[in-house]
Amino acid sequence: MRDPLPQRLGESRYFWGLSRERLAVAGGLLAAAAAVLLLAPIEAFASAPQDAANPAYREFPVVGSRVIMWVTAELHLMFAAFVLAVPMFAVIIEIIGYVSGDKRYDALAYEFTKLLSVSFSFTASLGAMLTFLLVVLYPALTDYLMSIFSWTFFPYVALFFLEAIFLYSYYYGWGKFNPKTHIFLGIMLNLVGTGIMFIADAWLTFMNTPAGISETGELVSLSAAFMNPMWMPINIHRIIANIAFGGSVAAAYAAFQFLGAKTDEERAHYDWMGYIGNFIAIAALLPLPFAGYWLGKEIYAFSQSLGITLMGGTFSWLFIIQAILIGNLFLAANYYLWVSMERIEGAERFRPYIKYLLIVIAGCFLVWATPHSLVASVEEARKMGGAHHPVLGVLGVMSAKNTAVNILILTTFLSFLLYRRGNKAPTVSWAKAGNIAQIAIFVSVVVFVTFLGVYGYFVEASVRIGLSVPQVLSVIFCMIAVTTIDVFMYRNARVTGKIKWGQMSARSQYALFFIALTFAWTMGLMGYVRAGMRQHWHVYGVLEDTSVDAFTPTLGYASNVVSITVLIFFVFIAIVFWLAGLSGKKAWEPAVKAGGEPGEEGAE
Amino acid sequence: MRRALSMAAVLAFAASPALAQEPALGTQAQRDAGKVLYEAKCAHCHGLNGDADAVGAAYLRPAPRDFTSSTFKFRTTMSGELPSDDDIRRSIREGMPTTGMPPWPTLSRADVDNLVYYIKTFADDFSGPFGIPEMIEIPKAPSVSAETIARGREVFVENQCVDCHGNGGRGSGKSAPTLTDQWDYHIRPADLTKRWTFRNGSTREDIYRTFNTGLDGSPMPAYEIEPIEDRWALVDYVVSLSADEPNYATAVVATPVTEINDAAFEATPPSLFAIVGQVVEPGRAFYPGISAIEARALVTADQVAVQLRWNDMIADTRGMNGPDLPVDETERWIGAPDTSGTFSDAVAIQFPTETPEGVEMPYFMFGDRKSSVDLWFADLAGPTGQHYIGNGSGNVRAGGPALGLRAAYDDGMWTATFTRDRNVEGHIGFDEGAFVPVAFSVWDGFNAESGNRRGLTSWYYVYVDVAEKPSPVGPMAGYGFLTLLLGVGITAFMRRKYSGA
Amino acid sequence: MKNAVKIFGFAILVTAFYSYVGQTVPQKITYPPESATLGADMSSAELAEAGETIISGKGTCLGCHTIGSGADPSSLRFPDLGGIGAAAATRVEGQDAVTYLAKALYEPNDFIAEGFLPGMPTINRPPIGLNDDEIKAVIAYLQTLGGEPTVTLVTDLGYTTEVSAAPTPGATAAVGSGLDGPGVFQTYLCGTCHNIDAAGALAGPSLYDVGSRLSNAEIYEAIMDPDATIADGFAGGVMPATLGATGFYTKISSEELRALVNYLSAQTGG
Amino acid sequence: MNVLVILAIIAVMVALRFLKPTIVVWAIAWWFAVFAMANYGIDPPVPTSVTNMFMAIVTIALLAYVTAAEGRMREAGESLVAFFTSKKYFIPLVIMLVAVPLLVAFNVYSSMTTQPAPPAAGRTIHPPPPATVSFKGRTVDLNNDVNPYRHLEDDDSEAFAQHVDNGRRVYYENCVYCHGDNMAGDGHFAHGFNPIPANFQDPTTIAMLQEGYLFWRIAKGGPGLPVESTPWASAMPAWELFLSEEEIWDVILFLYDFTDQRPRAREVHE
Repeated sequence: MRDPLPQRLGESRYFWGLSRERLAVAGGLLAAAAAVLLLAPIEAFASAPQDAANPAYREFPVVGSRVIMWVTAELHLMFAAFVLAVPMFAVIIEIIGYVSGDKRYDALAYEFTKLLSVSFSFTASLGAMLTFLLVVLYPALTDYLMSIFSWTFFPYVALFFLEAIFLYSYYYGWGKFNPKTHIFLGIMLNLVGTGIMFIADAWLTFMNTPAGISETGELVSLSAAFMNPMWMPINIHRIIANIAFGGSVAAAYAAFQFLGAKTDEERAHYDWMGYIGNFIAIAALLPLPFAGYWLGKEIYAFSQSLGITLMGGTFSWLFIIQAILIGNLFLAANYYLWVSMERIEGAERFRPYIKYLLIVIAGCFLVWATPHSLVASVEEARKMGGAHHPVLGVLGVMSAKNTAVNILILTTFLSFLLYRRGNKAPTVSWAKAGNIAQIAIFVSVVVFVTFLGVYGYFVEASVRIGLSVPQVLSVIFCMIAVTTIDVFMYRNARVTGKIKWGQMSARSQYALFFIALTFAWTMGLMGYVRAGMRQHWHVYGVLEDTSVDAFTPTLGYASNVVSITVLIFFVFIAIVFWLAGLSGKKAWEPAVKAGGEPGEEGAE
Repeated sequence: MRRALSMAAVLAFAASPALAQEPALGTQAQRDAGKVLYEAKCAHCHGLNGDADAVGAAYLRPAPRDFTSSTFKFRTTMSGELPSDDDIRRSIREGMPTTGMPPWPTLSRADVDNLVYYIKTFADDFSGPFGIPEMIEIPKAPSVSAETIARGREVFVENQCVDCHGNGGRGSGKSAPTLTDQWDYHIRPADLTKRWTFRNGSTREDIYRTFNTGLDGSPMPAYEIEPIEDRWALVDYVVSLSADEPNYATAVVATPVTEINDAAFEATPPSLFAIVGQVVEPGRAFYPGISAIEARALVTADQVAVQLRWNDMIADTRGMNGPDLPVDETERWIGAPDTSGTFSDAVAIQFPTETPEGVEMPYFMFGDRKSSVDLWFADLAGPTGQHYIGNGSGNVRAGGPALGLRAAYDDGMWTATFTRDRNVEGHIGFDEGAFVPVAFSVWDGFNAESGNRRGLTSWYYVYVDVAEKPSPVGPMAGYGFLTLLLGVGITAFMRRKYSGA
Repeated sequence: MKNAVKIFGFAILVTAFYSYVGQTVPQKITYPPESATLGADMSSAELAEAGETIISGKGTCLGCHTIGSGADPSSLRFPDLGGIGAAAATRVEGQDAVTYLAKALYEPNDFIAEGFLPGMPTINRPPIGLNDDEIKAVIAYLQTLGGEPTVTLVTDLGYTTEVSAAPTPGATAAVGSGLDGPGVFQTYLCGTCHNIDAAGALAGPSLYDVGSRLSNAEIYEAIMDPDATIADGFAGGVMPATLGATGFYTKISSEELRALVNYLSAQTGG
Repeated sequence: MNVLVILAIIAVMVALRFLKPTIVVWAIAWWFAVFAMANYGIDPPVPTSVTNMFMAIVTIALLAYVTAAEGRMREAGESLVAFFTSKKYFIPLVIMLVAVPLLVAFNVYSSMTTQPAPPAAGRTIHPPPPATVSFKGRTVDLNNDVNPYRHLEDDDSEAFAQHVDNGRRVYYENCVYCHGDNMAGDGHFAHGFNPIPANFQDPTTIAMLQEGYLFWRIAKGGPGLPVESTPWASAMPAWELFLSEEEIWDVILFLYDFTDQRPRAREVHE
């Protein structure tokens, strides 16, 4: 029953003694072929008449079916996220390099892409393993999903081939094609990758919010099943999260290289790369909570039960863990920026502000992590007069959390702004007025956001949920407006000091690892809640989970599984880094030291 | 001193609105605003016309105030007078504990004013010549001392307070069972050992006001005790009878002893639990006669004993009682005292029959079909305890291990002590260090409580204390020493490494 | 290499920290609802408990039957189930209680208790569609009414319901638009309680002449709000409870309803 | 809020500013300031579980601050070294070396001698409702069934007022004992129960929920709570035993009407 092929793919002995390029091509094609080979029998299996003797479940030895599926799916997802995200910013950086004519960007994009090909093989292998496990361990569920989605597998496979073609031509074609053709290849790579994700998203969102089926679960409308209520929110959420995650892993790669670097030039280059990767990660992190709210809202609209399971039931504690994770992310990102200011001459003048930024961040962090219903002993509860604390209870609800997140975002943005100005002084005549305008925008948006947060306590729930929209819009407005002013104000700015790339402490690089680990852990946790909120359903409300794993495990147990998954992922990714490092060392040009810091334009 | 006090009183009088000669009735706009608020928040109980003829009135005891009666209990005015505006304000703002009238802290000052003006339209007296009531003086309170409390006790006896409130102040005086209010409802004298239940407030000023003005409509008259120091002495005595707030517990500690006797019980601290009416099964919708119960517990090597104490106005030892007696569903409220001797007082302790697994417990009302409870039941008309097994309030049957019972009534207080073997096959055991879920029920026979018509608690715990506790000295010294070692180690390391610097 | 070890150690530290955070929140396992977990290792008593839920829930038995109502049997339309656990063994010569109850559920119209009319739906068929395990739970519960349960999930009742090809457990009738009136009538098992081609009343009044008695609007109301007007001699509450329990109101589409009303209004007797 | 404590904390921090202490002292001072604020500044005190989490966050933040700049790192390191090696700090060092072990010993003592607390469980206050509940044999779809009388608010205000009135009667007959006259969860018997009855005036209770959720909680009560809401100490009765469906929907209308709140609206997909 067990097909050895996909397992063999993961074994490393195949890698010895082969050139990396050939290996990568072979791996990618093999994976694609394996996927097709595996899908065909599934098709046959699905159309075979139902036999009562066919078990609905098979048990995986030792760890059990659930855990092996869980870990495999999560690893697949993490690699896929990385593979989908890296081309996005690789292409963008390449375009910047092309437009600006600065070779460094091109080299950076190439460096990012180097991480890609091996990761792609890993992704495909894990995907094959996932499919394989699904067929073997959950035949009834697989059958059912096949009965709904069989037709979507063909475009999926087709896109998969295209992805392989575009990816390898993009990677190997570096410097060999006309730049415009090459960029076109990169864009196509992204489009195809996104398409793959969209199709796969439909399968899994269908399990949460099934649509387009009859009472009895038969397919009525494939398009409705495909575009089920959660599909688009998940797509958007994932695209953004992938970029954030990809950026953080790329930054971790740079940090890894930085710590092992032998020369100052190397250090300077990898310092810069880590900065860019982190910048991408944090920039993508900022809109993520908003996408998350949209997702949650759609789930609530689909079913109150599902919505309350997600936000109000046992999983409400999961969001406290999530708050700690995201709070840590913001804190670490700010920390990295503050440490980074050390290498900018002239940034000392902003150092006194850091403590105020820290106080605001810590305050928002505290608010965000305050649970609504508290764990309290009977005496404590009696003093509070219930499970809700009269003072803290106010901080436990959505209005407070939304406000805290928005201010957290603004503070992080402010940190970046200060970093950016570190070694510059504006030369335009209206600099003072510009500064005042920026401060005015900041203050008024903070006041507005806080006002809406407080106002939220006095209106009914549906209005309150609606209030998050103006909050978000005002924050986005603030960021755009302030950035616009900033760009014009610092045009032709006087450079007051150098950026000493490479003069970074090891601490800052560990902050980058910390961010990557936290991102991966957050993804794992969110994957758990997305699957876990179905509770004892495979397909919510349609196909019941009657296996031994039908119960929802504790958060502690889930945390352990996520931790192990994250560690496995980083071992795998370490292999990817190592393989990527095997290629020649001359893939980049030494950073040019004159003129403003690189990466800034990449940011905007 | 006296002079200063009366000066202050005169000044206060001069400043009071009573001298304005016109009753304050508010503007039409204020009264209209008050009407809107009244109809939204108050009319459910006090009636659209202020006559307490409303949907809520039928279910609340004491009944909501009838504003048209011109009779008000809580005043700062002379007996028989109307209340001042401030009195009405205070009643609204602070509510009345253990009644249906909650405090309304969220209403603004203007809202309350408007309400007062509107409420005053229900009775013509407010706008007539009686609309300006004569206020009593509340002088500044002198300080408390053991002497004033002792003097207070004398005043308490001299003024026949014991007739109603009882010798121990537990509301068990000899005339207590016969008392009725102006509308012929039975009324109980306040239990002075539970100050937090005073409807007119529990501060010294509140108590002073209560017996100086009397509670109109109730049998509580106004007292004019001279000299004024004696009034405050009486207040001090009443205050000395109880704490400000009930110290409700969540667990009873069963103390290990070698022998179960009264002295051992007296040596253990009691745990107080609030008793509330049964609100679930038929027979609900009544107000229990008992408001709290006090528990102590002891264990010996082979016995467990639980002692319960509660205040009861009168010991009903005629008639009979039982946890399984059928209840007449239609009867909602005993309007007149039931002294026919149909039902005796009774009490029950409830444990799960088997130690619950995890957090799942039997339903707190005599268990459920799935998990049963043990009821240690005492019909206080008889000398023995009975053991019942409950599988739900409608499914209680006698049976189970033998129980020992001692019960006595003294000065308004029942004391009942149950004993059982510590380990009985098939019934819950009392292992060292265990938290055993426990709940209590108490029946007041005077209040016609029987079967499901009873006062009860939800689940609490009996903690069986460990007989031989390990001495903390060893671990304390160990951990302390380890920490010290660590500190010294760090210091030595730092000094060695950096002493040159 | 030294860096790699350090970084790996750092990674373990960070993940361990998050694992720890995960342990500090309340740890709760959420189990699927009881009805979904009929396990082979359940005792008869546990099974009976599950059965009680099924009887009032999915089984919709209490829409028609009563348990220990104490009413005069002749005033009841359906047998009272009080004491059935004891009575079941004595109903048919040579059949023990379990066999009798199983037969009564799988082939309900085979043996009709004296004084009652046939009309009980076959319980393992749509719209109720209990599965075999659930039926065993129901039998265990019925046994407790006057007796001790003996059935467990391993008991062989001599009946098996073929698992339908539809993927849903306990599949219900195929519902889709495009059904004609008689089709709707059949699909929703109206015939279980109502005669359509003869005058005799079953559980509910005969509908063979309903078209001449009621207008379209009245028929519509009689379906959607059955208790608004109750035919003489019939009990209120039965039809809304039955239809509600089978999910009729949530499943029926407006086209189907229109078809049904048209079909019924065409029944003018004769 | 305990204003005196807060003022004292602020005063100490301001005073510290004039002493110009080192970064380490600042960090420790901040840590204790937040600790004192959480434990004594807020009334009622913050539960231990939350204080622990707060302090963890504050610790991380302070560490981040100290290590974020090379200068501060150096300063912190130097002052630590000075504390351990300099003669100037000899006496404080000795005090610390003695005080910390004493504190540890005291902790051991108090943890060994205090009575253990009864088992506490983090209850889930708003457990997710099931998709459907069975009410007297009828299935109520909590997700899709709306309050059948809610529409009267717009369509027929007189009929709506009648339903609210009926709800008022139901409330006073059944609910007022616990939930109180003002619906603030402070009724006559409220003090005797744990958890205390729900406070409907609180904007985080009924205003956050759809009416189906209230229907579920009222109909099924404490006994119908799912496992994750254990321990089932809730004294809320299962009102389906006493009330009709209409009465439950009516009392829901009254709850919202009295508290001037509106049920959470069903959101429609765009």
